[in-house]
Amino acid sequence: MRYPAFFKARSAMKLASIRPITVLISRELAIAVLLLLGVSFVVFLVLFLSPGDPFSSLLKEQMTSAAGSHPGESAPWYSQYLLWLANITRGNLGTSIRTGLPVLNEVIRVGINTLYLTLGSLLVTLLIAVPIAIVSARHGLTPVNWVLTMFTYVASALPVFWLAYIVIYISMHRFGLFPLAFGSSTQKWNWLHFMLPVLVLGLSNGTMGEVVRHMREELSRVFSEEYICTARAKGASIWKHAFKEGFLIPITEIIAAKIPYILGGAVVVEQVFNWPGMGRMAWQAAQDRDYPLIMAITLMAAIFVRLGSLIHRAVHIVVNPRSSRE
Amino acid sequence: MKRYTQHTTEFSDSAGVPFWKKAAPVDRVYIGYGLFIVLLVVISYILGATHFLPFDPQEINMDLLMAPPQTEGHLLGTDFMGRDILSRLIIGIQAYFLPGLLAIGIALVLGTCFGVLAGYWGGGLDIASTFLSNLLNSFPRLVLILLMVAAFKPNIYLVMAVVGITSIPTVASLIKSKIQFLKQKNFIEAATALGLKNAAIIFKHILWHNCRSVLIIQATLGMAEAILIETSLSYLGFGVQEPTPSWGNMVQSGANYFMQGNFWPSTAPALTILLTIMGFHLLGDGLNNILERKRDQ
Amino acid sequence: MTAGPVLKIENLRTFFYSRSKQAFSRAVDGVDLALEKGETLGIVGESGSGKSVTALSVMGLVTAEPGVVSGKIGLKTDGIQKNLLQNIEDYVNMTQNNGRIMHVSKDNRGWQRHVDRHLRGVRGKEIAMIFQNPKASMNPFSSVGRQIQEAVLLNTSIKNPREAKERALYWLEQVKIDSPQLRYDNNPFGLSGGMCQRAMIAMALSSEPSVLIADEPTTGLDATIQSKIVSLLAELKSSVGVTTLLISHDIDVIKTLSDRVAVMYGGRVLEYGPSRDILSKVDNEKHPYTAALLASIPTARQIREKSYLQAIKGDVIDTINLPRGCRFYPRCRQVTDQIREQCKQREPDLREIASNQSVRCWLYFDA
Amino acid sequence: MKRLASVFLTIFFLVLVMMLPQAGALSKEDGSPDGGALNYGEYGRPATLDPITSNDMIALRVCELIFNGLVGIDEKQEIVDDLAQRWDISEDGRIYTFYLRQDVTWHALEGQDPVPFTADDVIMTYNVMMHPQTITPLKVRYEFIDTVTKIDDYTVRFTLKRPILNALARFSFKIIPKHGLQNSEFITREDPFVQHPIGTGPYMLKNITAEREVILVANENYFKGRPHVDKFIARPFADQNIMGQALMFNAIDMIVLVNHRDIPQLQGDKRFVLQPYNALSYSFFGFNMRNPLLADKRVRKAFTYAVNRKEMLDSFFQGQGTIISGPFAPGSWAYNLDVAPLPYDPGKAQQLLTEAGFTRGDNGIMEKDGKPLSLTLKVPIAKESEAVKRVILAFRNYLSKIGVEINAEFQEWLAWKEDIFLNHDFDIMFASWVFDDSADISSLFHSAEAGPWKNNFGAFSNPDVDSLIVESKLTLDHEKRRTINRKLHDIIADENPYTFLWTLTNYAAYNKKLRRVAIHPYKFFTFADGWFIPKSEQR
Repeated sequence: MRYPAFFKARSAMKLASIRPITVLISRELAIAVLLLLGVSFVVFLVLFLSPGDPFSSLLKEQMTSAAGSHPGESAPWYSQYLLWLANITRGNLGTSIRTGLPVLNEVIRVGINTLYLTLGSLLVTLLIAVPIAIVSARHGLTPVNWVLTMFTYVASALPVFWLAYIVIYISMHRFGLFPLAFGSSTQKWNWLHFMLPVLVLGLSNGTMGEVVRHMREELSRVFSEEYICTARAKGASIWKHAFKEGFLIPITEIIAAKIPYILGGAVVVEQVFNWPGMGRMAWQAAQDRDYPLIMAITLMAAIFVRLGSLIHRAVHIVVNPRSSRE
Repeated sequence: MKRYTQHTTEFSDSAGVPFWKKAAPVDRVYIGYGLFIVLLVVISYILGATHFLPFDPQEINMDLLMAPPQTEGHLLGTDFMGRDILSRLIIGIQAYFLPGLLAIGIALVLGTCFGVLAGYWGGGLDIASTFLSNLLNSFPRLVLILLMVAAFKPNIYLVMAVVGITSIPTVASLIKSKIQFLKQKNFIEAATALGLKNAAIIFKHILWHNCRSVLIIQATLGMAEAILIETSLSYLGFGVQEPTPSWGNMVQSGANYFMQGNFWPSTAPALTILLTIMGFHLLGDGLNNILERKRDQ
Repeated sequence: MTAGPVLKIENLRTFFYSRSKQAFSRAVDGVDLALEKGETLGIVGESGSGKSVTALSVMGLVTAEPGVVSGKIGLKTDGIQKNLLQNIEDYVNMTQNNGRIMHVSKDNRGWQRHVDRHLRGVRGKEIAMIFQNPKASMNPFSSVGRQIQEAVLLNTSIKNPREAKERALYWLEQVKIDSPQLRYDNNPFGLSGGMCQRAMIAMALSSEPSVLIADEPTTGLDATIQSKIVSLLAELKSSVGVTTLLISHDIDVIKTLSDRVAVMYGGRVLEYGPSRDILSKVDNEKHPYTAALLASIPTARQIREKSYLQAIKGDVIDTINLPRGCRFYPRCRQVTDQIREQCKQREPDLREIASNQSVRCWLYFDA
Repeated sequence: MKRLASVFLTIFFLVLVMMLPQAGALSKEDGSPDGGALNYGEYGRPATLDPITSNDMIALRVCELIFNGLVGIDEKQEIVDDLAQRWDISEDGRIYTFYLRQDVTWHALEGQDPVPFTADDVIMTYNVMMHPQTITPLKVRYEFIDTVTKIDDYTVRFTLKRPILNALARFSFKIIPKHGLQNSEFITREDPFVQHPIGTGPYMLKNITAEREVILVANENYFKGRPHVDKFIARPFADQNIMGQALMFNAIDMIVLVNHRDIPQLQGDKRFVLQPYNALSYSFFGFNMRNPLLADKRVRKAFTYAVNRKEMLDSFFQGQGTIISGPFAPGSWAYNLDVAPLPYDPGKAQQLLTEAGFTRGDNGIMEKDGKPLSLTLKVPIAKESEAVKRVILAFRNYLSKIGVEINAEFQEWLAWKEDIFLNHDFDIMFASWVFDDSADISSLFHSAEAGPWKNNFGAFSNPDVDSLIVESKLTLDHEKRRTINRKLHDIIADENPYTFLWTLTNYAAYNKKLRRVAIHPYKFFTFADGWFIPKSEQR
């Protein structure tokens, strides 16, 4: 009598509490797709407005077959864009002007390398910044963590390539190690080869000071929330209670917000450390005006950024049921 | 070890304490340092503009290439063309001044517009401006700059315009949250009830009285941003070009000799960058603490 | 078991430092209270009189600097007997001048660490607390049921999660939440304020504490819900019979629920005694402040006749710039010329004027 | 500078005039040990690896290892047989018949039998190269060929449109396999062959790693005998400073082009050999004679007088180079040693400007009819190459001393190319040319070559030069050409369409473990099959 009702109601509740989350996440996905569309449009626009008409060469075959006319002249911009977009969705990003290789494969290949670098250095940034933030949120600015905080400020104000040079110089002359991550097929693999670029970018991507500040503010705000007081009053661990709002959400927020900066820093670090990633390719492509390649790289970078913020939104939605009401 | 915090009672009337006295000592140090840096920047600008420099920054001395500091009156030595590093450092700030202002201007003006549209009117405008902000946020700044360099010609003003545009979302979201906060406090309803016009509310009461400090802080951070971006671009070859000195291209050209143990030509400008950016960041931080967060406890 | 109060607060001082004014605010300045087993002690007073800070000081929850600076809080229950402010002197350095505290320094971090260690086994287990603003006091990121379950697991002998859940459901039922199974999985934002407060009460009671501190349990709720919570508390008082320190600025709530009452003003207890005597009879044998408080409650007749409310004139005392004499003197309307000088110059002690009833006023005794 | 050279290299091939410092007959039965690997660093990565579509130096070097031509070149710069065993040249010099080697096979793909090399491959290579759909800088070079016919499987006949001097050397173009291409008519960069070339050479491509390292392994069946070093690995670097350090740190064994600023450091290091070779290219400042101010010969000459080339060469390049006075390789038959480079003489420069009607303006800048001598100098951005920056800055400095204002404008490479070659929007430009192997300067200074995307960007026009160029092209007599070229050199030095600077001595640096290294100036690896590493030093 009681239990059937209980179960029925419970399953109804479960449904009600789960459905909004899936709905919300799929909505976020839809927004991400829309944003990527927007990104592609901006990229298109930039190149469309650039002198030299890069699109006519890109869309030559499609245009002639579709419009049956001379490319680039009669086709209005929107049909050019739609054609280009249709090609992209079919996975056809064209071939690199410079190497003749299909752009998609190339960009995915280097994109993965850049992803390693980005995620690695994000981890480094967080591993350094978060403990400092936690300590200073909990105990206020003591001399020790003031020095540490200043250190993060210094790190984020350093020109990244200069730091990279210093690190290479030191690692060579002090530790007898040549820190090139890749391009070492004849050398024995050494994790330090991988670590140094990651470390340099992690330290000096210009975001560390801000990460410390953001984490510290969020944590101290959450620590002063009333529910933390309740948790203390009932003898529970305040870390456990502060974890979601004071730690999980800000961290995913930082990850989402800082990926663009780190990708930017990666352009420089990849040059110095000979890391075969997207940034290095972007630089080369910018020099060669390899339009298909630089478009693809920009799109790929945007995908990384959107993925980061998708993770953030998903965590936010899953952790914080309130947002389903918003 | 115990660390005692000192608190002294004061039985006097405490109403008229100026805001800098309310600031924590740390914040005062930050702001003091930041203002010192800003002062140095201004002084350098004036020195550069009036050509009151130890040496002519463009004067080439082929007999004195890469001289160490203190050689023949060159306090910081000379660079790869035998030019005086100190003079070039002093005049180097000019490379950032106008382009940086352009970036800051774009970011603040457009960011404020976006923020006001989203926060004040909300609804569809909010959705649209949030979308645009997210869109701009999707581009890694340096990659976007490389795209622009590929599409157009590399030019510091173009680059700084991109920097400004990509900073719009930050400013917009700050302004928006500020306005939403004011809305929560029924500030805007009250003002409307008083019969104030929208323009007056937005410009006078929201932007001037409540968002001023946010914008000032963003401006200081924007300058730091401009310097760092230019430095990275200089390394990639797309920064300010010779013979105009910029700190970025000075570090870059100096760094060519770094591996041979000739540290000074890159260290001097790199430290200048470091100290300046620290100054701007700390100034922003200190102002933020005083004006925004800790109004009072 | 030894007789005596379960909770005895002696000479509790809790200060705050205002950086902008560069001075102390003496939120609690020498409070003595005793809570007997089984009774409900009400603390009443205007906002800013130091009621809540007293409660937070007991729990060691004052985080602002310098916080608790002196005193003794004795807790004597079946399981535990200790001074909650043990060794406070080690952490505080006070210089006094003519009995006035001029300068305080405190190793607040050390003290906090000490308190957290010292009060393990007290917080939640022996003393549970209900806060005002129930919605903000529940963790918004966790379901109501799980928060209660956590309290059960932490503070009772039940270590089995399933049993703990059963117990949590039991308590949800006890506080009259309908369909507790449904509510169990709800997050605080999904509940109304009243519902939240019930859940808070359930959470506090589920730890089976010796002492319950209810800090403004009805503030921030709608009037109808207030009365429901009050009647729930009254019911629980008779059925569960937990020793309660009830804090409220609402005299009606105190009157309904408490056995004894302490009236606080400016960080001091001004009157202390059985609530029946102090809050119900209207006669002169009270502190002028209590009288004024009582007078400010609209009676049925006043409401009917739409006459003006009798608010207490003046502002609540600024605990930074304390007067030398009686703290209520600037607002007092019962000062006679005879004692005026005394009121101005010296602060009266809290003295017993009847059985169990103490008052801090020159009206009732001489210097 | 090197980059620029790499691009123009494909337009002008070289005269091989420099004697290489190391020589010695090689035979594969020389008893040198096999084994070991050679890692060499390159600044940048090759775009493609086939000999037809590639246009960068890096790819050219790799192609030298993978492919062979009909004829080759030995260390004495003499033409030797390669894929062709011998050849006949008809009396009138128009018909070249090549008799191919019959023991040559293409690099075998895994699990496949090696395909023999035949005349069809040669004919296809030529046809592909000349196909309109094929984009290759080689095309112009082979327009002198009229037809190619297959006599039999191992005999090919080329008929020339007209006899030209030194034609045999041009048959050194690399042959690609018929079975390798996706489309046997033409080749584009989208053909998989450009990334996975198959050749006949001493090394075959093993793979290109994810890091874009090109790994080449010894061809066991190489028709000249297996090369000694097992593996060649080309490593791309994106930062020259780091590349230099990589060598010092033994992360790589060889740098084909050492940055001049690293030379002092390497010179003192006993572990390495610094091997000089002539760059076979020259740097210059080119003037745009469309600008009326620069149309005056005296102004151009004044600029050359004003520049202290010796000082620049000594300060910026450690004196490693030769100052030149004309567009021919110094020491070659075409170079006129009687024409000495103009000396550094600011006084003379000043005087020439005055003669040309300039007077000093108020702000110290020379002016004529109120027009100040303020010129735009356009330079391509070369990341990290502060040598270019130095030359530009020094140039500005020298000219400012005679009252000429130079506004240096550094431009991104492609934008620069557009401005110089298409829009002609510049006053002075800085670049370098590779010497042409038959000392042909027609495309540089003939007045007909002044159009868009043509190489006479400065619109230099001189009837004498025009006629001399034509005359030189038509003659087959070497001595006569020599006289003509000496005359040309003289006129051009006098007309001064460029301020000729210098031809540099480049350095390769390699680890001492590598023995018997002979280096070809720009193809570099031509003799790499003879290099070896002693057993004890193989890793």
